[in-house]
Amino acid sequence: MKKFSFIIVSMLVLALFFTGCSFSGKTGSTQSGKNEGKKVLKTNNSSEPGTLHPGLAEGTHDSWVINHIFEGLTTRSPEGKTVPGMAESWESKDGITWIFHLKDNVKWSNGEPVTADDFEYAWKYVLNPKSSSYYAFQLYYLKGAKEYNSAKDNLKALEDAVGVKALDDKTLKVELTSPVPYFLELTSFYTYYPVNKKLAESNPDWYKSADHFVSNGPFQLKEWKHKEIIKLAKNNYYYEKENIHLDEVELAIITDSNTAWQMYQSGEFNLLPEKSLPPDIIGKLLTEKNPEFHTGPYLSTYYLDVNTDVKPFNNPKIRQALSMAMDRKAIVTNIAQGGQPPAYSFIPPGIPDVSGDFQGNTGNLIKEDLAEAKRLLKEGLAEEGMSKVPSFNYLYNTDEKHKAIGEALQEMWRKNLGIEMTLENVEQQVKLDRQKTGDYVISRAGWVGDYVDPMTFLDLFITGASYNDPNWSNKEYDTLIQFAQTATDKKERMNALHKAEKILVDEAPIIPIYFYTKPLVYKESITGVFTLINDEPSFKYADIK
Amino acid sequence: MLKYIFKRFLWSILTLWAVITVTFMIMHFIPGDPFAREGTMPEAVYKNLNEHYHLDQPLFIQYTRYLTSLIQFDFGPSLKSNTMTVNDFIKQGFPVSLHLGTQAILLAVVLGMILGVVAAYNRNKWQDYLSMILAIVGISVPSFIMATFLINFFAVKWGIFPVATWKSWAHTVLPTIALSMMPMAFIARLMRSSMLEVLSQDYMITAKAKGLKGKFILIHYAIKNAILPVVTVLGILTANLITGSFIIESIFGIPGIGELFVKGIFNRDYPVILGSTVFYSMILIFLIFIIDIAYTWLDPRIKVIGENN
Amino acid sequence: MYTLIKKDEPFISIHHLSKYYHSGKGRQVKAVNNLSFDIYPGETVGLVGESGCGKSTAGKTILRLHEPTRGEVFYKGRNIFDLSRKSLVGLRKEMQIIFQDPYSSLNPRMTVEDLIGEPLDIHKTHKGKQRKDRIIQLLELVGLNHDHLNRYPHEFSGGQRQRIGIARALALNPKFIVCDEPISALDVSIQAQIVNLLKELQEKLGLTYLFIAHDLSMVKYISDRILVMYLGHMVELASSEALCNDPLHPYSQALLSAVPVPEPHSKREKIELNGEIPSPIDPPSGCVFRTRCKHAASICTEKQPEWKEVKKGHFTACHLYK
Amino acid sequence: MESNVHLTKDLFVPIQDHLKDVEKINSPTVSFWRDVWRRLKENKLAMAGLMVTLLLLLLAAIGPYLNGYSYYEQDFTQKNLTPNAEHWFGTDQAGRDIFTRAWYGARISLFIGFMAAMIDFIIGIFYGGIAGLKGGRADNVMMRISEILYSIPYLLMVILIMIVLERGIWPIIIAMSITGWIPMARLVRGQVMQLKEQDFVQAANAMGSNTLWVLRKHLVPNTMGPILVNVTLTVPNAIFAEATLSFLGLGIPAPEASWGTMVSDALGSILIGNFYQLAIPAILISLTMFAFNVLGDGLRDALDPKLRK
Repeated sequence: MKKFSFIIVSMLVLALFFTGCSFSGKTGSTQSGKNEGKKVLKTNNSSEPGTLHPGLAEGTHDSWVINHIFEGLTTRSPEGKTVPGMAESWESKDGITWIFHLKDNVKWSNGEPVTADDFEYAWKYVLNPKSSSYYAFQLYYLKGAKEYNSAKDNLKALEDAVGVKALDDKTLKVELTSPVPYFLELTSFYTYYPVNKKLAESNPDWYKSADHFVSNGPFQLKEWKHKEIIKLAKNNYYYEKENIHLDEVELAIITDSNTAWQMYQSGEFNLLPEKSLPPDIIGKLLTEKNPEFHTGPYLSTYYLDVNTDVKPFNNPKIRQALSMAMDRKAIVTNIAQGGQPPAYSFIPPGIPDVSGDFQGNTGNLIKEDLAEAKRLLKEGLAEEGMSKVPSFNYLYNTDEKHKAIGEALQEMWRKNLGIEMTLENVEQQVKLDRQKTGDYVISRAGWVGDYVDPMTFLDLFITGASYNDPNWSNKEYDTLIQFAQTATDKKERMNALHKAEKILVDEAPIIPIYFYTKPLVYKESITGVFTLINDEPSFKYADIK
Repeated sequence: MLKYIFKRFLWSILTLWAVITVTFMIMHFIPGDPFAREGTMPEAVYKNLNEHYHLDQPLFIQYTRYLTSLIQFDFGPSLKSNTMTVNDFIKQGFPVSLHLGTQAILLAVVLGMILGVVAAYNRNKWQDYLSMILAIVGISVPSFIMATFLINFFAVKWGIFPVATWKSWAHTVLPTIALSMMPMAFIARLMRSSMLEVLSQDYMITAKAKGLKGKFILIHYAIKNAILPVVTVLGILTANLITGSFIIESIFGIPGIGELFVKGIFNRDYPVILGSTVFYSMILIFLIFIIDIAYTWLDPRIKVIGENN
Repeated sequence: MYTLIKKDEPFISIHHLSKYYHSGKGRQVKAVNNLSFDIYPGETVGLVGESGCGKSTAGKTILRLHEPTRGEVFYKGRNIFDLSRKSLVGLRKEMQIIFQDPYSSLNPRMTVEDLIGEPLDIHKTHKGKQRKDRIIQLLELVGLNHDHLNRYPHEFSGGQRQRIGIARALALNPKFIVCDEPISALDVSIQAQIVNLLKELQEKLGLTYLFIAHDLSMVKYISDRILVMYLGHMVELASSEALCNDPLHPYSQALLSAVPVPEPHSKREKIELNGEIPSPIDPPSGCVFRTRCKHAASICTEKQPEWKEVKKGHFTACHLYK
Repeated sequence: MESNVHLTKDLFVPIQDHLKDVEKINSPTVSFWRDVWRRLKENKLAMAGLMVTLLLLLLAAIGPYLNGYSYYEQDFTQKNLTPNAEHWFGTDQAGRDIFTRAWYGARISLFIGFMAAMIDFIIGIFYGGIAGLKGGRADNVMMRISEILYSIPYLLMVILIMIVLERGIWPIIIAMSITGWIPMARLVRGQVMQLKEQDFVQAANAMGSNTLWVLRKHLVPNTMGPILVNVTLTVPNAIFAEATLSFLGLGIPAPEASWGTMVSDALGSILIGNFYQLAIPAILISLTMFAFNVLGDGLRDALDPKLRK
């Protein structure tokens, strides 16, 4: 027994020893939004950012933070308009060559001025093949960018050939390969953010910790405890600092949305984005019209990919039948629960048309009609020489909501069309792999627009495109998209895009289910939070009363 | 003794090597590309990423590369993080998981043994039933339910402990309880059963007959002999607990290394998979070694010295 | 009744048998050292020595329950250590063992029927009713009866358990039995019963025994010859009578003096052995007994005494006898 | 005879009848299994466990047909109903009947639990038994192999198995068994190492038995106590392992139900107050565990002849 007590005692000593060193900082702050009179926004980033370097970032777990600490040539107003950011003004005659003039008073968080050089440096850094930046292709609109990014050698010459040049400290010249209607909006995207050249050249690891981090946005990085918390503080060198009311922002890293919600309830958070909200809670808050609950449109569609290489799904009638024989409203109200509009077309609302809203002008392209669905199924099967649809797999990446939607579709098609479908859930990486190689029949998919234009949705499905997982091909569609890519007349362009969307939805290589929304909760004491339709909520102008 | 340790050490190296090799092969065999993304992925970007992490090289070269850097205790970069290497992840996460795991195993061992001994000694009395019902509750409730339940009541409803995160000792209480329930129940039941075994053995009856006084001595002797099965499972239990639980750590928002493994696998983050595997193996091998030594210490019969009469 | 030397060929012949163990720290424990003697058919050889002297190891090694470090054991002209696994199984029928501790030598979870039936099952000699008859026959042979068939060992007294052990050893009609201190765990009155039973069986079944014990008191009544061991070494071998009446080796003398004497007028004085028995890991140089021997001289430190026949059929290893 | 003989000849006479009677045992003799059953019956708790087990098995067999709903049919107008006359256990988020799903899930969970326990049991006993018995080098090699297997990331192997063998119930069972047997093997090994020094094992050797015989007749029966306890714990472990895999999205394919998937599906329902959705599968799991544990304990005691009265 002595021996055993010895073990216990030594383990105890060990445990006490660890207790001393496993907590990495001071204890938590008080539960109200204000510490010592400071206005602190406390929220959850769900997962640890892979990086806070704007040129290397990808995905919202990086960009939500980056968007608040950096700013590009342009930025977007709470109304969604592209407005001057670091640049004061710009000019372009042909839409190919652009000249940007920087504001006089823009500074880095260390007080140094933001220069055109910083932009040139940052963009070329992204395009440097050695940086292995995933979002480098967002800069492919620049002249010589793709060539430089794909190069193996002769890098210096190719770098110099890239269409971005600092004419002087305050003037940046950008050359594109062709006119891009949404280029100005792109300059507000994080891959286009500047980087402090002097700092980056003297300290290549500047972005790896909060110690040397320098940024130019409304906030600056104050503390980064990996996998625990990211603390931002107001950047006093920001040109618009009088409109920034928050003193600090804390972004915790809590993966589990149930836990995050409970922390919100107990006052440890005062704002939570959709990712940190359990779906059941969203449904509950929405139905009880909770005043802390906010939601708005999101530039994103939930849809299904149908593999057009698999019989009988190569037949458009079969695909149409599937699309018609479901109850989108039931899915939205019972499963998605976030007040999402059912999608009877592909492009989500929120994109301006020549006049009005693009989706609003499109109207409903799909009519849910059981009798018609049955008729189409019968016809389609006859055309393919089959008597019934053979049992097939529905592929989805593991997630409670995707599973519930899969189960609902399975039931609807079984009841309505007598089709037997089994559900197969795989990890995200496996799903992507199998979609790429065409090893699936029907698979769930989703797409968030990169910019506010129908093109970000429609160019996915031109023949041979890398995300054209249905492997669908339509000449007329390709021609229309090609036309819209270079068309200068806005009306003709939008017309072509409307036509293309109709072809896509009629042919049904993809079956839209619903348009996403962006739910958000925050305490009633918070004001000034806004959410752009293709971005996470912004607390740039937020205030706490 | 030194020779024995040295031999075990060589064995451990061999074991580690085998684990690395098999893991490396399985890892590359299962489908899923670490750089696959939804949406556009131009050829050049894909190539740059692969080149940067040397994934374009033949597998064997990657393998030898990995082993060479491993010898220098370099677990390599993470494919998903530009800021932290695998070493950084372990360095930051392990003290946390170790702290939580040590607390949990201590609680489990102490409470489990007490419950087991009390139950065995008061066989078929209320103490027995009570401890076994506690133990059964412990194994009947999965840790994620237990965690949700604890948070719901102790944090949200009654506000006794904080909901989540890792900031002070009070923050460790709920996750420690949630984590220790299962091993506690396991140890309690194992202890009860081997205690009963021992108590019914002739020498215990003899001891009783000889009038060895009081429960204390009896239990003292019995525990000493009943503890072996518990010690046997302790190695693996401890290794599992101190290398972190994905579920507990993600529910309680604890920055340990539990999620490293799971996330690494789901992201196909090869260096993270290998790094966490190697790290876990090292811990496991070390603990099993300790347990084996404890074994000979606790039970001299296991030594192969001399004859038995 | 006692013949000193049988004219027959030796039944079992042990040549230079040694058994060393490795202790944890790379050292050796010489449990049995260079043991050589013969056992003749129908005789009982007593093997005597203090606890830890290697006698039990010797007995088990002779049966190849342990693999020897060195040496041979010839049975029917064949070295049993050369036997294949298969032929060894056959040999098991002829050579058996009775264990010291009747508590631990019987599987607590087997009934008497299964315990005694086990050797029959292993060798598949008897089946069904035949098996049961044989078991009952064996039970009766050792003084138990069929009422006991479905009992478990813990329901029996020590003596009864040892009877079960004996019945089990007899099941396959062995020729040779190593009795490994079969009585030392029993009460004195029961000891006599068991010794009696063993003698009876020997006569009835023509068995040969190697009878291991830690003192002479009981051994001398059952044994024809007695071999005394000390710290893994043979120190004396003689007929039971010769050894008891005229022990040559100082150690044998000490052992004999420890046997309680009922008669108050006995002249024999008790010889106390000084000190502890040395560790077999680090045995004394020369004569292993010298550290406790009152006759110890310088030669005893330097040279290991030879094994020699001092009188006819009376061997010893001691420098006192040239 | 000599004068110093203290044992007189009259001691060496055949055992006398009156002496035989002294040691006679009076309770009636019954066959082993009947005896086990008799002792089990006396243990009320164990019988309760047996009854519950049988009831669960019965309901798993007929439960899904009792109220006319299927486990997969959805009716969104009937979702999230608390238990009522129509839906005895209420309905889930998709309006499916929880009663039917619970018993359909019972089939799957119990099957997974039983199969996994059985596979672990068989492999564990053989592997651990042989390692413990052979000892030395064989033991060393076998234990190292098990360590290697234990160190290879479990999840990686699960994913590999799921990919090689289509989704379904068997890949889950295999995935669970692939390392599940190791703790059992280690336990058996530890016990065997203790037991093999016992004389009755040597006695069996002396009779000419082979390894398998010794294992089957002597070692396994004598390690049954801890092993049975371990088996009764393997069943819940397997049911939970399936739940954990469900938690990670690697459980049985939807819309099939297991208790594990039902629990993990309902985890969020606590937050919106639908406590019964979580409670029903959780209670069923706990009930199963309770039944198994008390039955396991009862069996252990009933099989132990030392406790025979």
